[in-house]
Amino acid sequence: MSSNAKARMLKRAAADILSGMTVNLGIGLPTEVLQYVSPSTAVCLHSENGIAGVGQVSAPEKADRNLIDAGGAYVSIIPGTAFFDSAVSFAIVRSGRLDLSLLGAFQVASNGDLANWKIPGKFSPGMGGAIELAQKARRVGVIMMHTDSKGNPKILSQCSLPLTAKGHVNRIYTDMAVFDITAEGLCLREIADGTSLAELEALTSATFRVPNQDLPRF
Amino acid sequence: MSSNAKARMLKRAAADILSGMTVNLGIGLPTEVLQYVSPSTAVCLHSENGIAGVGQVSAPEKADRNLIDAGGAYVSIIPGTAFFDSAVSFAIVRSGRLDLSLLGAFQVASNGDLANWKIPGKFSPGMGGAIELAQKARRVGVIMMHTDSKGNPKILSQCSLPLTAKGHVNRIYTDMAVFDITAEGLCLREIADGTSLAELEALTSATFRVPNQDLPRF
Amino acid sequence: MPLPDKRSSIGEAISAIGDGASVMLGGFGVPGTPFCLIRELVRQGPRNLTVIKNDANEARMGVDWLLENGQVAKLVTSHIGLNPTAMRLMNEAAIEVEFVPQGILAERIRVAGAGMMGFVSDIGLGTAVEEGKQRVSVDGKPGLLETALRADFALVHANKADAFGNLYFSAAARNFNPLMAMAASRTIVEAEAIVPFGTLAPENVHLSGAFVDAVVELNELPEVYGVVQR
Amino acid sequence: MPLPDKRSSIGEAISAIGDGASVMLGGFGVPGTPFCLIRELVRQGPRNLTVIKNDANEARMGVDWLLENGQVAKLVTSHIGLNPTAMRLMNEAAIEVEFVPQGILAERIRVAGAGMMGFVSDIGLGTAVEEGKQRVSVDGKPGLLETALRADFALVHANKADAFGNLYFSAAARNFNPLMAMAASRTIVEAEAIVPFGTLAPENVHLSGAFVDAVVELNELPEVYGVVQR
Repeated sequence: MSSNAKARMLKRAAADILSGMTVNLGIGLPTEVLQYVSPSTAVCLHSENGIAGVGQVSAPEKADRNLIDAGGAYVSIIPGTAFFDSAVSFAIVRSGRLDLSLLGAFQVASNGDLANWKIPGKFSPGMGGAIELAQKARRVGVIMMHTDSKGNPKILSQCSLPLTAKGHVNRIYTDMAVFDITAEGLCLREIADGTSLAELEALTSATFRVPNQDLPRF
Repeated sequence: MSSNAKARMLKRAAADILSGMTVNLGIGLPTEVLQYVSPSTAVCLHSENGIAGVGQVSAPEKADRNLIDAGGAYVSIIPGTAFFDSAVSFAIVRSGRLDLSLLGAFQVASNGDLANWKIPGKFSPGMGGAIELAQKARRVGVIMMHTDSKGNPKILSQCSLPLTAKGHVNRIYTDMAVFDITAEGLCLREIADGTSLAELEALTSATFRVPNQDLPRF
Repeated sequence: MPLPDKRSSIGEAISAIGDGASVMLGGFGVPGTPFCLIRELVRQGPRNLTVIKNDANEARMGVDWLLENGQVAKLVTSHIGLNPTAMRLMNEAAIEVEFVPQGILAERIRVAGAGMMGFVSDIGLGTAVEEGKQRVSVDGKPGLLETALRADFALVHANKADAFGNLYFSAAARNFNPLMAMAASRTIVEAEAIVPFGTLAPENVHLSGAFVDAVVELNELPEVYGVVQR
Repeated sequence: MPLPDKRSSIGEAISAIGDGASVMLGGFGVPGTPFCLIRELVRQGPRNLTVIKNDANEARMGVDWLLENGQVAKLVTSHIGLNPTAMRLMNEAAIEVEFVPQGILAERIRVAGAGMMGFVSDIGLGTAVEEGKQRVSVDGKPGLLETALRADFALVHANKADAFGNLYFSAAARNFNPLMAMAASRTIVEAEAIVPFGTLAPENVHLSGAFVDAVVELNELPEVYGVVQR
């Protein structure tokens, strides 16, 4: 993935973060989306370890030993930050107060199934807060490279890995395309500059609908 | 009930409030017990509406409009008072952090059943917090006049009124006697000065064990 | 990145409440009761409401205004002994009253706010409280299923708020307010003061604005908020 | 009437923990982890412990000391990815690991602390999380019974405490600490400072001392509490 394609993917995902939202960004690519959100957008960032209104990542010399986000990064406060315990933090998640949860993925299926926490026999550190984030946010977005490090598709007709949540993903952002998961199945919404429909079909292991009109590029 | 007998009952109940305890005192007689607890006794008073470390009743001109106890009396804080929400308040009750709950009663049965919240057709304002206080404190004490306003016994072999809690009362303080409810049933522990055993038996509608040794007087 | 601004006028905030809505009201006695929001609810007049509140206040106060104005179809509460109107309407079957033990009421609301479906407890086993409730055993011990209690709206009184809806409560005025704020589809707060962002220390925010939808500032506190003279 | 005084030495407080005990440890990463209490637990050496903690810390920190010292039989946790020792011992079946979704872990602990038996939620329906759990329907919707998670002991880190055990937590060091303090038969607190009664404003107490059994003051903070250099 060229850094250019990655940047465009991050920027495209950032465009769906709107003023008024409360948002949780997963570790990795989802967190990187933040740098593409306009500073004037009025958003409340939530972190599972008990913060609403997460501020910028702190410079090491300014880090507060008691102030990390759920990914372990030292962060700062903003005017209006609030701290609370882990039960309240997940009350925010489960009661539907997250307008958007952006997550990474190993696999996403065309029915909205998500697998992002376990590879049996290889990787099983525990699910952390992923299950609740994937099941209970009002909108669940997945942001990931279109293929894995070996070039294999990550968008499938069915997940083979243990599920994080069943049927809750609404939108997928990759370096090649934006898809929505709808009642009619996987629908292509936008396609990356320089990517052809044929390439996309070759690297996507699920059928998807292609709209009749011109596809927006990003 | 002479004010003297009432004072002795209150004083006797106060003697069971020991340093180190967290205690909830119900409205009426239970709250009056407080004036007989030594000021040096280290006790945490709990109030259902979200206070641990309830202070003295406030003089009207010093009342804080936001600081009442569960009975609606304006109270004050002490060094170390804490406020919390109603869910936390009852977490204290249900999780067994109340060493003692003192309650009033319409009826108590020799098996520890308590009726203090409803008289069908006459009085049904709702149970408030009584059910949880009566069921979950480590020790549940009832303090009441030995007979009702018509002179009828309030200690019965079985309650006829709807129960507040089933089998949780440990001790009964009246103006005539102190009883424990034990695995062997109702046991007389102490008898008021000037009360005879015959009087007590006549005004108690349940059989009770009388210890062989001399009964302490209070 | 600023936080969203949720300030609203009282009229606009309350206008979302229509006939038949379920409405949670914070407060335990006077402290924490959102009298100004309730008064606006009386002024706008939606009917057939289900009101969820610890108590029914007293005569000529809060819930009593709604009862006297005939807006209440059902009251879910733990104790109404200080309100003769509520007792009378209940006895006349003019309103339905569902009594819930106080801590169970608090927890049913909290469980809703935490996005759960219900909880299991042994409170009330062997009493009339168990009537009509599903039995669920946990590790072989009998319990009762208590269902989550949600509402369309929560009306909440705070001492201080910021524009995002971070809340701070005074003394015993906290009671049901933060729980209800979590448990409603739309949470409307009246605050004695809206303070600038950052005035509330992040550790001392009692309820995150993530749960709040509208914040109304009270310009003055009517007498009903004061010490009750008996 | 003064409040009870629960101050204790660290050795005496931890000496109550014997072989086979279940022990909750506060903290999410470094913030809120009671490192000094854990170090004393290592020094005193009870074995066959069930440890309940959000995560397993990192190498040479907190939970890792207990694992390296062979004191842990079972770990109930949401994520251990930053601790290679924990991953290795799990893969060798030298310790049992029960993974619980983070918010379900928090809530199972809270529900225990609130004196309930369990709760019903739909989290994990259709995933491996539902394996072995009792199904309970609420209003016709399928749910899973999550049982209350109690422990014999909770070890908690607070920024400030008074002698009664009223606690104040810093920033994100709150996390599981107040929940665990509520859910154990005996709750032991280490505080960076024990402050005089009345120093903590009653509104700003994060956890009432009613839940606390022993308070230990830390004289100095070892380096492990500091910012992690990566």
